[in-house]
Amino acid sequence: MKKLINNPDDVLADALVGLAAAEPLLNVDKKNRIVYRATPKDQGKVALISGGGSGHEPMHGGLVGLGMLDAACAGAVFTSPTPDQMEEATKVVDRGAGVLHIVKNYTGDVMNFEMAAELADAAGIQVESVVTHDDVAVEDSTWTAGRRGVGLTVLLEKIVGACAETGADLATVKALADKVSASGRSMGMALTSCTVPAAGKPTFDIAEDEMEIGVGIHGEPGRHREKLAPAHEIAQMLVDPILADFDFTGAPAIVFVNGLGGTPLIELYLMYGEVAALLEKAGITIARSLVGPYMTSLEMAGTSVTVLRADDEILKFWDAPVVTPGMRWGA
Amino acid sequence: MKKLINNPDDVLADALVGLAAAEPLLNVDKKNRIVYRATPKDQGKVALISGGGSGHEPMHGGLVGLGMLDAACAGAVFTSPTPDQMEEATKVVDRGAGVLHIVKNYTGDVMNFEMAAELADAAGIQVESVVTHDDVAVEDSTWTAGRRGVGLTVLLEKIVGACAETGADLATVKALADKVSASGRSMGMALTSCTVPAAGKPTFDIAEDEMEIGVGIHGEPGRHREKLAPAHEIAQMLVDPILADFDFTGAPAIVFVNGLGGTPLIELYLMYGEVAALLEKAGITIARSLVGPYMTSLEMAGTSVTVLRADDEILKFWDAPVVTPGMRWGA
Amino acid sequence: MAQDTVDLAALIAWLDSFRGYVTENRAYLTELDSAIGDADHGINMTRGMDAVFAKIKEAQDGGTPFATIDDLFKAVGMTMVTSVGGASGPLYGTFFLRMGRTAGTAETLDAAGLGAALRAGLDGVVARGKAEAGDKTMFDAMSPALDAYDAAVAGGADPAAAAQAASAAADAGRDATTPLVARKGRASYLGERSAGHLDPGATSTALLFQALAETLAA
Amino acid sequence: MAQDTVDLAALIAWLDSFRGYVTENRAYLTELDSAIGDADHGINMTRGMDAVFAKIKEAQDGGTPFATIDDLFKAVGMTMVTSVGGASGPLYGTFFLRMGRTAGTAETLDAAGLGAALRAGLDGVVARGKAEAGDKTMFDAMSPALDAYDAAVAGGADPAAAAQAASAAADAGRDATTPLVARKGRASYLGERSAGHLDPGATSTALLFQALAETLAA
Ligand SMILES: Nc1ncnc2c1ncn2[C@@H]1O[C@H](COP(=O)(O)OP(=O)(O)O)[C@@H](O)[C@H]1O
Ligand SMILES: Nc1ncnc2c1ncn2[C@@H]1O[C@H](COP(=O)(O)OP(=O)(O)O)[C@@H](O)[C@H]1O
Ligand SMILES: [Mg+2]
Ligand SMILES: [Mg+2]
Ligand SMILES: [Mg+2]
Ligand SMILES: [Mg+2]
Repeated sequence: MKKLINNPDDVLADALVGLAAAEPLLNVDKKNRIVYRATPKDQGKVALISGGGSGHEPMHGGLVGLGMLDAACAGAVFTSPTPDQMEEATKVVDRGAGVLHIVKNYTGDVMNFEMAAELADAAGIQVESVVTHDDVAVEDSTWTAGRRGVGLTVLLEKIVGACAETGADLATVKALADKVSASGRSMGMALTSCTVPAAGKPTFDIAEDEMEIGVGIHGEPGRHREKLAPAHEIAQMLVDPILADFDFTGAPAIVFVNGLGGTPLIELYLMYGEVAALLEKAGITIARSLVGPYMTSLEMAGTSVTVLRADDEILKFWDAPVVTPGMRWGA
Repeated sequence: MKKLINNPDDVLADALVGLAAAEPLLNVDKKNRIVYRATPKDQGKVALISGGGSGHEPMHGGLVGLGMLDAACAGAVFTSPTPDQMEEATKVVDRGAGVLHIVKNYTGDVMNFEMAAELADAAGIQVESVVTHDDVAVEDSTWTAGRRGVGLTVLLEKIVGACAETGADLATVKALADKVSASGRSMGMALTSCTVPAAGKPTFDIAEDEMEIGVGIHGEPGRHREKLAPAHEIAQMLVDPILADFDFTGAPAIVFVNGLGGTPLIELYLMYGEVAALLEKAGITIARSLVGPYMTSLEMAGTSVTVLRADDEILKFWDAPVVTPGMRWGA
Repeated sequence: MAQDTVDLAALIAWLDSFRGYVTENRAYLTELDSAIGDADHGINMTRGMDAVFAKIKEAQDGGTPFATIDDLFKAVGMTMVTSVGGASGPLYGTFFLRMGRTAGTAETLDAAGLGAALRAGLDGVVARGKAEAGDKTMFDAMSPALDAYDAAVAGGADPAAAAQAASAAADAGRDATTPLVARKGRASYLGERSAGHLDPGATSTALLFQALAETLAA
Repeated sequence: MAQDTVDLAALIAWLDSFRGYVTENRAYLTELDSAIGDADHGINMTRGMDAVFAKIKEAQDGGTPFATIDDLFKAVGMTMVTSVGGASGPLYGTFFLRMGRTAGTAETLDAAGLGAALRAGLDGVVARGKAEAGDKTMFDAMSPALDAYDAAVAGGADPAAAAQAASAAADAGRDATTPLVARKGRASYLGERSAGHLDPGATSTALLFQALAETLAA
């Protein structure tokens, strides 16, 4: 295992020390493993918290700041944080207007956030939740745990964060979150596995001429394994199931090409070119785009594509100022 | 070779297509492989151009924009661009106040930029150059090609770009560039090699328990190979030669922990924590920090540390607004 | 020698044995989770059981040992919930919390009492995770284990013998997860590819019952 | 059959042969550059010589073939400069540009004239790159090649024989780069670790003279 780490069990603790030292915009509660804004938002505004396993940086800790999250709870690598962390974060960020929990649809995350919401509720804090479930690689059925929450989560945190910054009430914020969650789809692929530090070896083996199609963000294998293909074919394999699942025509789209951690920006821009060409061919108008490693899976090489059907409200909040270590514009 | 590419010889052309599509802040001259600001700066201001081989993204194309570069010339992967590109960029960005060429000290880059400066000079454009050479891994001697230009280049482009934005004249801009170039030092290391797309296989072989200390940004082997070590020891191996080479005490420092492309942010933050602790122990006051993959070496896993001795002028320009795809704040 | 009732010391011994098993099988459980999950189940369970034992030691050394079974399992459950995260944290946490709530202020449990507590734990797992038989989860080891336990007790077995039956059934239930296509948890994302692999959570649950059987037999 | 003078057609044949050699050795030159550089020398040289031949073909097919040696080498040199980049682009580019400038409006060169042009090329390489003997660069193949060429001409050799001598000396110069510690170019960053490897640029330069010797001997 080749990583820039000390003891594999201390990765998260050590990384939080570095994050705290490097980012004056953030306050880090190292004991509870919670990242807060250094300057809390005004009283009377809805607060947003998210959280999840570590290994996805900059999500979520690096997305805390003006116009985005108020706090992020960090779990062990690829392991949901615990209800006590989320409860603590909820209490600290509440400015009297309630708190939105942004949860990715994984059994662990959902159960832990549910317990946290019960605890916060008992403490008299109004909590609403939105669960992202945008991964079209996963079949959706009432018999299963449903689809994973992946890239759309980043877009949702940006857009809904901007809305909360305006002073909108919890019902409005929650409604926008539900709209965004319903209007986006994602699909990912991997060229390599990643290694969970405490596990010490790659989660799966894969040959030099193979790739995994339909992966999530936890180093898990995908839906099927294919022979390595050129970027334009890979783009097709990602875009096709997204377009088959939801109608993106007739509205502006926000397109997000995400890097999984080990893929450099030059390849992500190349992939964006391929994806944009396919979407345009399908009659979709790209209004905004985002390219980069925003939601990683440790050092996994690969990419995911997210398409969000936008409208004027969504675009307005997308363009609104955001000041976080990982995403920053307009202010 | 596992990459998200089409034909290995088309990587740069394809990536420029994607960059042009993804970044409304940029204009891309695909034929000449030059990236410009979509909105040129005002007449009468000094312009900055840089350039170099591709494979280092976001540097330099992603660092074009308000407060930073006016144009970037892209060469083939790890190969300096050619004088005609630089000449064309120089002509296009000149706003009548002259152009500063920011060159990293590699034989190819230096020779090509020299030829370009001669051509621009013949066309009546005032050109000054600054050559970064901050890599302490390389011995400095009049008998050799000198030190490589590495991480400091990113800091210099930011700081000097902000100065040029104020309308300072070419001599002032050049003097600041020289001051920054003289006041920073860097050292890098790699866990893995990278693969030049057209070469098709890793530049060097390295065992699972080895690392290269003293690497540059072109996938070249480093100064020596060591057994893999914990992050705090690696930090020491990078910080020690930097501190041995230059006195950083008694002034505020800007500290930059760079990712080489294949190393995820969680490890970079962890490394920043280790580096910051060592610098503080050495009596150095960290005034500003930058953590992330800003100057990559394709998908190489590894990191580099840059320390810049700052002063009020440098900090003021560091904090000034910058609006580029790769670096953005204050506006 | 087997007893008719199970006391606090025996329950702590059970947990200690379980901790030993998950520690021993840390890499194995993680490896199972690599195939169809995210390669952390052994890490999660070890972190949790280590925290549980730190908590138990703190109580014992601090001079405030657990007075009742509820006290013990409330601490165990809360520690699992607050130290594990992921899916197994809330699930095992709820399992122990419900066991405690059902046992209440008792200081010992007879065979039926232990069975009731364990079944309340299983119900808690179902309430949290909504798993059904054949979803390829810990339920598939836990539910047959409880059925076997209850059947043994109905036939007059003492706690040790019932636990022995439960352990055998848990093992069988665990093994039966191999051909299943997962419908809950992370493995469900793999679809058909989840078939052909043991479920990690069912495997740790089988260790839980093995620990119980061995502890009570001792 | 060897000739006393070298005309434009022969010079183009030389360049064509060189192109063939770098194409054939693309992977080999890149591999040499992997060991002590950045793994692109074969890629760079192939890109350059392909562009050179596109340019030559364009001139020939466009009905404006090169009238003088200067015309030819100016086009070749400029194409190398504008298509290669890196260190080898300006160096080989300058080499050809200086050859052209020295040959001037001539349409053929005798042995001494070719030697003067080649030496001007070498001087251009030195002016650009400041390499000295033993720095482990293309200079270490080029300089002995030119010395051998001049010595052969002084001894009465025709162009083919002189080129033959130059090629042998370039090969020897190339081989002699192996033990050297690089002091110029990218390999210098490796310090002592650069020893024990052939220099890629010296290797492509040896191919340049091999192409010349074979072309003139034909
Ligand atoms: N809804 C559920 N109900 C019961 N057990 C579940 C459920 N989801 C997952 N599990 C169990 O949890 C195990 C995985 O635990 P673990 O790897 O620690 O958590 P995570 O999946 O969050 O990484 C699975 O093997 C399965 O037995
Ligand atoms: N200063 C110099 N003078 C002469 N030749 C040089 C000099 N620097 C480098 N070279 C030659 O250039 C070769 C490398 O060329 P190439 O790999 O194409 O460019 P780059 O080093 O920019 O990647 C070296 O092997 C060496 O022979
Ligand atoms: Mg997990
Ligand atoms: Mg090169
Ligand atoms: Mg798991
Ligand atoms: Mg090279």
